[in-house]
Amino acid sequence: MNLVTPESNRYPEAAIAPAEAKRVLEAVLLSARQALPLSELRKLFAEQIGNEILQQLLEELRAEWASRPLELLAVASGWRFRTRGEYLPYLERLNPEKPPRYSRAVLETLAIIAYRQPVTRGDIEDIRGVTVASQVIRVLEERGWVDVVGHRDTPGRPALLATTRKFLDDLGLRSLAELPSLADCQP
Amino acid sequence: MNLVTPESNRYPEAAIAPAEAKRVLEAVLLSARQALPLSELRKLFAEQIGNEILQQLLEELRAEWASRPLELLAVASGWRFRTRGEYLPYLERLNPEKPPRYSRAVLETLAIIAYRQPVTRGDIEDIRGVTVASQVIRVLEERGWVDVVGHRDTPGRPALLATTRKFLDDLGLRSLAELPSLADCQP
Amino acid sequence: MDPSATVTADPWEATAQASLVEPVGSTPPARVYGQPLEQLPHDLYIPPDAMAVMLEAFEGPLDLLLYLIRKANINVLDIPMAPLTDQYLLYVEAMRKQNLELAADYLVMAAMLIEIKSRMLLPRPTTSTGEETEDPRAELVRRLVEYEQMKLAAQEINELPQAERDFEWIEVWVEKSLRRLPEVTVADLQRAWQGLLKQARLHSRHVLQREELSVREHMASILRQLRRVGGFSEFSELFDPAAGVAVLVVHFLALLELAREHLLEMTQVEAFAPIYLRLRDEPGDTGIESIS
Repeated sequence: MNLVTPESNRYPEAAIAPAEAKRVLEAVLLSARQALPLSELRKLFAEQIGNEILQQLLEELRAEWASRPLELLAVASGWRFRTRGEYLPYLERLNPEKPPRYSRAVLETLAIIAYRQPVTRGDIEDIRGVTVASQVIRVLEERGWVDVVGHRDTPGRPALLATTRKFLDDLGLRSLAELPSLADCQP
Repeated sequence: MNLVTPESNRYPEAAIAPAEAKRVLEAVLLSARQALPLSELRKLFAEQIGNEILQQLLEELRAEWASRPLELLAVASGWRFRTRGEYLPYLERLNPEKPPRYSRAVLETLAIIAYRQPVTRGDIEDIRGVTVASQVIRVLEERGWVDVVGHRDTPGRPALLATTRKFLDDLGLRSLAELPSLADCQP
Repeated sequence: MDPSATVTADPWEATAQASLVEPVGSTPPARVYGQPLEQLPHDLYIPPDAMAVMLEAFEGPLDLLLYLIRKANINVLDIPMAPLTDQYLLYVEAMRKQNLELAADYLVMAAMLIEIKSRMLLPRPTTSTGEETEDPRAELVRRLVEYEQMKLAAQEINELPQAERDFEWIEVWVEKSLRRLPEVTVADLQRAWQGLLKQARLHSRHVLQREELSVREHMASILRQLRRVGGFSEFSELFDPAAGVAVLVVHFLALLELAREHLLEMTQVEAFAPIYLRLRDEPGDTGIESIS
C-alpha cells in the first residue's frame, strides 16, 4: 500500500484514512439524536484529528450530500443532518394526524384584517365585540400573513394591520379582489 | 376565485420518476421514527406505485447503501435504516454509557417466551427448574420485548406471555421463523 | 481431608484429591461407557469459599445437573442415577454447610433425584398389556433436554445484533418549525366573516363590496410603499402608469381614503407644483417595523 497518498499529504496527522474518517462522521451524525459540536466529534478519533481537518471533512461530507435528500447543517450547537424541507409533505402523508386548526378568534381576526385592512386592534375588537388577545395577532404575524403597515394618528397611535403578499401566496390568491365576495352573505 | 391552494401545489405528483421515488423513500426511511411497512410506503405515492415496484426500489436503495455506514433492513414491522455494527465503537466513544447486558436468567426467560410462546410464568419455571423473579419479566416488559397476550383458562388465570414485534425489530428479524433454530440437545 | 486445603480461586478448577468425591468412589465403582465414575467428580468439587460464586454461576438445579452430565460426558439418555444423585446431594449439602440460604428449587430437585434413583432399584412393573412402563428417568431427561435447548437458544439470541447495544436505528432530525402549520382556505375566511355577520355586530358600513376591497388593498400597499421610502414621497412616484387605468383609479381612491382617515398628509405648495405625501404616523424614524 502506498502511504504517500494525496490524502495523507492533506491530512498529515490523521491516524485514520480521511475517507474512513468521513464514513465515521457520517455514521455518527446520521444516528445522533442531537447536533454534535466539533469538540464531541474530535473524541471519535481520540483527538487525533484537529478542528481544521475535521471542519474540512465535514465540509466535504456536506458537499457529498448536496444533491441528496438530507442536508448536513452547522447549527449553533454543532453539526447535524436534517431532512430537506421538500420531503416533509411526504412525511406528513405517513402521519395523517388531524391537521392543526386555528381557533375561531384567529380566523375571525384574519378575516377582519383581510376584508377591512388597514385596521387597528381596536377596529377588530369593535367588529368582534370582544377583546383581541395579543397572542392572536402574534400568531398571524409569525405566520407572516399580517404585518403593521403604519399607525393611525389617534391617541395611542394604534398600529394599522394589513395582510401581506405571503398571505395571498399561501391562500393561492393573486390579489385581495379574489377573496370571495361578501355580497351573498349579508344577513 | 382561485381554488388551487398552496398545499395542493406542494403535494407530490402521483406520476413520479423512479429515481425521485427512490430519493423520497430514502428521505422518509432515514427520518421515520419507526420501521415502515410496504403498506405505509405506498401511501407516499398516493398508492400509484405497487408493492412489486416498491420492493424493487427498496432493494436498489439497499444496494446503493451497501458500502456506506448505514444499512437498510427489512424487519418485522417494515423497512428501516440502522448503523452498521462496525461503527458502534465510535458511537460508544460519544456515549460511553454501556447499555445493560441481560443476565442469564433474563436471556433464558426470553428464549423460552420466544420459542414456546404463549407461555405462563409457571411454564417458564417448569422449563428452567427455578422460580422466575418478577423483576426478570418486568425487565423484558419494560424493554417492550414481551407482553401479556391473554390468560390461560386454569385456576388463577395466569397471564400468557409472548414476544412483541419490537423484539423482532430490535433483533433485526422479520419473523419468529428467523430465530436461530433450536439445537438438537440429545446426547 | 480438610476441604479448605484445596480452595482455589477458580471454582471450575478441580483437583484430583478432592475429598468430597470420596464417598462416591467408595461405593461399588460404577463404570459409565468404560470410564470409571471417579472421573466425574473431578469437575464437581466446589471449594466452599467459592460456593457463593457457584450459586451465581448456576441458574438452578437443572443447570447444575446439566453441568455435571456434560462435564462427565454422560449420555443424557442413559444417566447413571446413583452417582449423579450422590454428586448432586453432596453439592447441596456443601451449600447447606456454608449456611447459604438454599433455594427451595434445589431441594425439590434433590427429592426428585432420590425418588428416581429408588425407582430404578425396583423391578420395573409392566402394564396390563405387558409393555414396560416408562423409564423413571424419562421425565428428568425430557426436562434436561428442553432446558439445555433453551439455555443454548438464549446464548444464540444474545449473540444477535441488538438495537441500542450493537447498532442504532436512524431517525434523522426533521425540523419542527417546518412541520405543518394550520391550513386556511378562502372558504375558512368566508365562514369566519359569515359568523361575524350572524352575530349582528356588524353595521352595514362594514359590509364591503369587491370594489371597496380593492381600495382597501391599495390603501395597505400605499402605506407599505411610503414606509419603505421613509414615510415621504412624491405623489407621482406612487403610481405605475403601466398598471392600467382601472388600477390607477383605485390607487387614487385609496390615497383619498387614506387622507380622509388621516393616515397620510398631502401637500402642494401651489397649483401644478409636485404633490407630496407624508405618513402621519412617521415622525421621521423609520425601520422600526420590518417591512418585507
